Amino acid sequence: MVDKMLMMILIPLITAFLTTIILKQHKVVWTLFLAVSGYLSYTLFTMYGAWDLTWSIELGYKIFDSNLVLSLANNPLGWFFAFFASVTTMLIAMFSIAFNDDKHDSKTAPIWLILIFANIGIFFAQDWLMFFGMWEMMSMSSYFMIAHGKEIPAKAAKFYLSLSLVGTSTLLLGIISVARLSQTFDINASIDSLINLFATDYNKAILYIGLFAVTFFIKSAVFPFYMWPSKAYAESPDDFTPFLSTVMSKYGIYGIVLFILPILQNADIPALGQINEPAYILAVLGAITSVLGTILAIFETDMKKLFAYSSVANIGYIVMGLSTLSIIGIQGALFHSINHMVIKSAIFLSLAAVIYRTGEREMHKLGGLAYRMPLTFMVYLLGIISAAGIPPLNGFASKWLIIQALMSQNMLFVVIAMIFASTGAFMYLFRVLASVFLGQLPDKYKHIKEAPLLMAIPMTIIMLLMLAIGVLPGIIMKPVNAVLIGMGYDVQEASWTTVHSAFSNSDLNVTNIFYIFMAGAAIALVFYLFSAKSVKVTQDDNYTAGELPSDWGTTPERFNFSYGFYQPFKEMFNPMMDLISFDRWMAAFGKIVERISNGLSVLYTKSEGAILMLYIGVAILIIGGWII
Amino acid sequence: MMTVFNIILYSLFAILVGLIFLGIGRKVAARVHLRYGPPFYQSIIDVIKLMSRESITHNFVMDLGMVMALTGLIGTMLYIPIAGHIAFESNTNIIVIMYLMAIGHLGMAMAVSASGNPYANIGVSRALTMMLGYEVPFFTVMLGLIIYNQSSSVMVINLAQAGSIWNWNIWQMPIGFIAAEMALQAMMGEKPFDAMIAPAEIASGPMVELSGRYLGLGFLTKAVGVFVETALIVNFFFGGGTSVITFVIKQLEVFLIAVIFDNIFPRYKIEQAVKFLWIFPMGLAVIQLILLAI
Amino acid sequence: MNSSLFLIIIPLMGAFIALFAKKANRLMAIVITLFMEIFSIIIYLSGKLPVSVEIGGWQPPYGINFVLTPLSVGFIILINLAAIISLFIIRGEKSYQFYSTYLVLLAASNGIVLTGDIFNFYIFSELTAFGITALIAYPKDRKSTGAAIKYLILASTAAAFLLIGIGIVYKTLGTLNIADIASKISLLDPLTLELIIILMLTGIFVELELFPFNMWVPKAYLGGTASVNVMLHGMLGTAGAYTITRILLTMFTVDGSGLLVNVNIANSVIVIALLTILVSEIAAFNEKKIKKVLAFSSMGQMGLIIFGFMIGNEQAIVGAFYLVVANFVAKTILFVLTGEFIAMSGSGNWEDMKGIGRKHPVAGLAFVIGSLSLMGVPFFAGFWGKLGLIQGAINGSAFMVVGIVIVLITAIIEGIYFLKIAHTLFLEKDSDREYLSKARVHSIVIAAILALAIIAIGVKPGLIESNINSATDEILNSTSNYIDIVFPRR
Amino acid sequence: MTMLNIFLLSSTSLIFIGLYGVLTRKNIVKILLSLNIIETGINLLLVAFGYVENGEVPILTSSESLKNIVNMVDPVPQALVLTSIVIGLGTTAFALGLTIRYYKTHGTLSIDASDEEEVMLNE
Repeated sequence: MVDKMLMMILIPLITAFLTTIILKQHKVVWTLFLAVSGYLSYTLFTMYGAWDLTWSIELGYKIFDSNLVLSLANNPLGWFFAFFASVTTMLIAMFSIAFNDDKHDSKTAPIWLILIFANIGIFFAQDWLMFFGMWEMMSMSSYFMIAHGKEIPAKAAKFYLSLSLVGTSTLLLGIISVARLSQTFDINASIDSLINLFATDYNKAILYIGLFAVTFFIKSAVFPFYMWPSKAYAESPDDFTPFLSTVMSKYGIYGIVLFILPILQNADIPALGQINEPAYILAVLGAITSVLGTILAIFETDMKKLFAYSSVANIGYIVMGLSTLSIIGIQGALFHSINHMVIKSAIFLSLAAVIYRTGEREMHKLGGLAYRMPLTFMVYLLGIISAAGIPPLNGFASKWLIIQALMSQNMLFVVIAMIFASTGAFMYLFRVLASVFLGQLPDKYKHIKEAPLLMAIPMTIIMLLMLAIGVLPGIIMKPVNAVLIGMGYDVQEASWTTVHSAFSNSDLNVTNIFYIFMAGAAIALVFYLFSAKSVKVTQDDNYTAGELPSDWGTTPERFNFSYGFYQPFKEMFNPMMDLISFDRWMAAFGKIVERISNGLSVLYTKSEGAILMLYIGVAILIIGGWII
Repeated sequence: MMTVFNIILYSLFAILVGLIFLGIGRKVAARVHLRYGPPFYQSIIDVIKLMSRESITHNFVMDLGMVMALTGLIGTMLYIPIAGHIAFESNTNIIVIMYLMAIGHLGMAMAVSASGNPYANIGVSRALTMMLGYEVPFFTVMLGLIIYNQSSSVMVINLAQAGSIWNWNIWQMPIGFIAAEMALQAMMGEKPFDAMIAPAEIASGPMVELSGRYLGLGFLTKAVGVFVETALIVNFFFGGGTSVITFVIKQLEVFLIAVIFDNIFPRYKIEQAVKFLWIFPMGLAVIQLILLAI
Repeated sequence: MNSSLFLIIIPLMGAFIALFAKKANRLMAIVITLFMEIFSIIIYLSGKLPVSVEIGGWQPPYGINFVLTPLSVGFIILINLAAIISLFIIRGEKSYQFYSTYLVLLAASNGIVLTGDIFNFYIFSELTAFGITALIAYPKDRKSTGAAIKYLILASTAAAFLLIGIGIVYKTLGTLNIADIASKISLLDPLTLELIIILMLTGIFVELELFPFNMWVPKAYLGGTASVNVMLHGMLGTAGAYTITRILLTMFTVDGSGLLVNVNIANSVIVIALLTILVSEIAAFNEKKIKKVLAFSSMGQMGLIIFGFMIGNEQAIVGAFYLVVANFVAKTILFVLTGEFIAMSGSGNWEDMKGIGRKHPVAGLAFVIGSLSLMGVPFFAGFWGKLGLIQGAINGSAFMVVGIVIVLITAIIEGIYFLKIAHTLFLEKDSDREYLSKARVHSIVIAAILALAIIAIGVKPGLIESNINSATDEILNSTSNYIDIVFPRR
Repeated sequence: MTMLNIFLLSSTSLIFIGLYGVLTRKNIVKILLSLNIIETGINLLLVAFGYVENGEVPILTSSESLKNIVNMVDPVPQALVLTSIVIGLGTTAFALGLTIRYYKTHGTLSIDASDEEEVMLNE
């Protein structure tokens, strides 16, 4: 019997090469892609509980006086992320078949498959070298994925790439430092040795953790690396953006849960409040991330950029949840990770459907699409209700858990940040709803059709999924708790309907909320149905204070409020945002490097300097031999 | 079966009380203006009238949104204990209440936005900005309560104030109460925080395209909203109530304070309002929180 | 093993014959190089290594000798491989001068590696300088002539330094044999030693492309044709890497430690290596001419290799050897493909190479693989070098850790510009640009084979591990592995 | 001052004159001349290294001459110098050939001439 683990990483890889050959047959290629992701989902499903499944290869490279072994192992945490990532990928893949038609084909299936290969590798890596290798593969392939052979996306991808490379460099440094400590690349051993290091050399241990943290923060876009998603998400292929937002933003989270969390929990670190100092830093970073993500999302006019920042904000929630170091918080964070996968795939897929039909990303140029694409609208609506954390949909329970955990750890100001962010979420979520789906339908979109069937199917599935998880949080909470039990935490098996918190008398029956909501809906419907009928009028038939748009020198089409939706808000925050724009700093830094680069290049073209430089070199050697 | 009956009863009660509050509010406002004012049941008559008139709709989203708005607020109301009674067995979690309330706002916003009228959109944009302004201080105050009682259940907070009048949280945390009152003013959309409605400026904002049944549903939503918001304050700071009557009277008291302030203040611009909310109520709430944490 | 002389004699004879072989000269060059490659592989596998070949029957230190060790023959194999590749990708050169000069260059670069005598080393390195200068100047245009003459002046000046150093060595130690010098080096007084090291390092650093001795490099790469670039990088660069191991790590080291006898000089060499990495990668960052980008990257890789060798512990040297191999293969791919791309697009700017990767996906993919290997991405050959280097450095002093940080920072810059270029290949072609020609199949095949080699080594570094371990062992224990070979009777 | 010291002094000064010339001259022919001066200096230096005051010719004609072996001039540097002269000649000839080409392509003998186009392309 062929090794399951090996097959899981080989099949995407082989398919990647296969698809390269038949790249022009886009239907076949993307169907193959769907098949692979379906296969992975199925295999992962069967792998649940088989925690002794491993695969390893000896490389014949000696390190620490023993042969280097790369190994993959099935583990609860990795399985958890990998499984839900695969399911999400499968749904996106179904969407991709329809999306990548003659006009929209991005020809990226092979790279995406490599990305999936790296995805499995990251989640199941048993040693740091495997982890690092897969991490690099992921970074590089996602660069090509985002750039996808177009010029403007390539610029955005360059920004992403530079940050990725910073991340991989620090990760490598961290891995080698920690591996030197534990004399092995094994992840669990390195956790133990870092915990021991905290007892002897606190600062060094923090430095090592910091090296890892920078990498994870970059990949998950935690402050101060919150800028890249808005560029990368916006410019990547529209059907890839959901993957980027749902799956790829979780790598950093996975890394934190896998590596940083056990250390912070078990190491002997002086406490600060109910948690410890590094955890507090984590919490504050999470809080800043979500607040900044929210504010920047409110500023945005491009809908993909807006949701990129929304993803950033959500990552902030997850990080806050993790930083509590409590079981409730970790539950909430893991739960929210999955919820975020579902929600963002719903939102980005519906946006992709809109872009597929209209080819437009700027929100104020759209409008009224709900009347032409009702299903897409419903998917988006349920998506934002979830994203805003409104019951009875799925985003609520996880947010609730995180808030409860933060409150029970007395992290009050972090809670306030979280509340700010999730209230701010209404603003930007509604903004897209109002500008894209509601309001006046422009004339050129009068004849737009609903998204094709193959797109509608995955969107509907995701919609139902959101509802199902919202009503029965146990669908996710049961695996979450199984994972936590597998990781050695002391938790009970989750119930289907109820989520627990640390406070007294605050076990929340989520299913009941759904019932109550339905009851409320019934009562409201009664009022609605027993009132007099209404007549339908055209969309231009509006109250205009007795004047026509032409009276103001405008056209009916522009009789719409959607550009500069939150102008007053923007004016309030603009000065502050300008000040802390990491984007600008990085651009300035890039400019400096470019200038130095040009200067050096000129130095190399000037020939009269050659001999002089030779003498300078001799001088360096002489001075060096003398002084250093 | 009992639960279903309870739910219907509570909903109708809330709607009725809310509508009467609105009527009393109008009456009081008139008296402040030195007018006679309509009868206190005028709002009920208005709703019946509106419901029975023909109305115009732009598309299905309007219907969906208005129903969603009322749904959300009724759902919220069912989570709030009224004088220690609740419609069904729940732990009356504050966060659930806050988030459920949001669905009402979302539905309302969606409905009016679907009308395609720019005034409505401007109103919604202002309302959502304002929401960010008041939710944060309001929640900060609640956070203090939660930390104080080590529970996020309204019921628990309510019960903790039982007994003497001096157990009320208004005495325990007066600074927080003032902050909550200011936030409440904005939450109910009363002056000086009514930039989102601003009849003279943006033609009543969100309501501009509503007529007939939609405006009726809007009225009901508003009524339930008033009920919910005042009930929250009463539960948090006035020790709930021993009976439904005292509870409603306390609610009325809270409501009337808001109405009187509404009538003696001019209107803030939206950014001024948000700044105000983030400086004064927020500052007070934070001070309260720090005091509690120490 | 006297037959090892063929490695030098045959190409030299060929160089003369090429003057008369009219049309067959390319074929002859290929045959000779192929023969030499096969011959060196046979020597490598024969099991008779290591051995010292005394020429003319004179025993060292009086006579001249060749030293054939796994290390040197390994480098010979690489050099001849590069030579073959450079011959295959020649575009249009038919004249005898080219092939004649090429064969001299081949003989000289083999000689650099084989010789056990420091003065012969000087002669061979002068010869390579002539050879490569002539080849750079071969296109006869403004660019190449300027590059050639500048390189020649710089190389001659540097050679003067080398020669003075050799003279002082002879004056003080009375010998010119590398093994003999190595065994006596610690007898010298520190000041003389320092003087000798500085003079000789100046001589060899020019060919090693180290900053600030490397002002000639971008011009030379820009001036030369693609095949000359491969020679410059694959033959001269590889011979240069060998020079480090032999001159720095055998002649000037305390045996068994892998460290230079003079610690101060060792540190300043590390500083120079790091400066090279930093300067070259930053210079490449905003460079538009692809050949110059590759030239800068060559310099950077050379700095990296020297940094690895100078760290001096086992892991770092293993890493450095992996880097030598990986850099050799990856850069060869890039130079081969770059030659094709420039011919196709008719422009030296990488921004004009849009769409080539779409037209020739295999070539594009090979370019990407080469770039990834140079960046040190795992599962590509270059990673094992980088890993060993970092691991070795982190076990070293704080100074080395600073070096590692610099290396990692420059790896970021390198990654950005390489992938930027690699992605440009996959952009859509500008509609107003036409390709001047098609890429030649054999070039792409060569690139593809080398790319497969990169992946093979990357996934299974054990493939060349034993070779690299023996080479490392040879450096770390030079007494038993080198000096005792030359002087078995001592 | 011994003869050796004179040799050493003059050879070093020749080398430094040459190094200075290579650094400062712009004309290629002058640079090549400077290189030749360096070479001459080095050759002198090498010969000086093998120099023995009042030394004898290092030729062993008979067993008689073995007695004088201590007093013999070291022959190896002279062999080195011969080689070095040949190489120097080759370098000079080759470089002069290139210089002619340089003059043809650039129209000048100034070493700076070939830079403008590259600098311009780099902006």
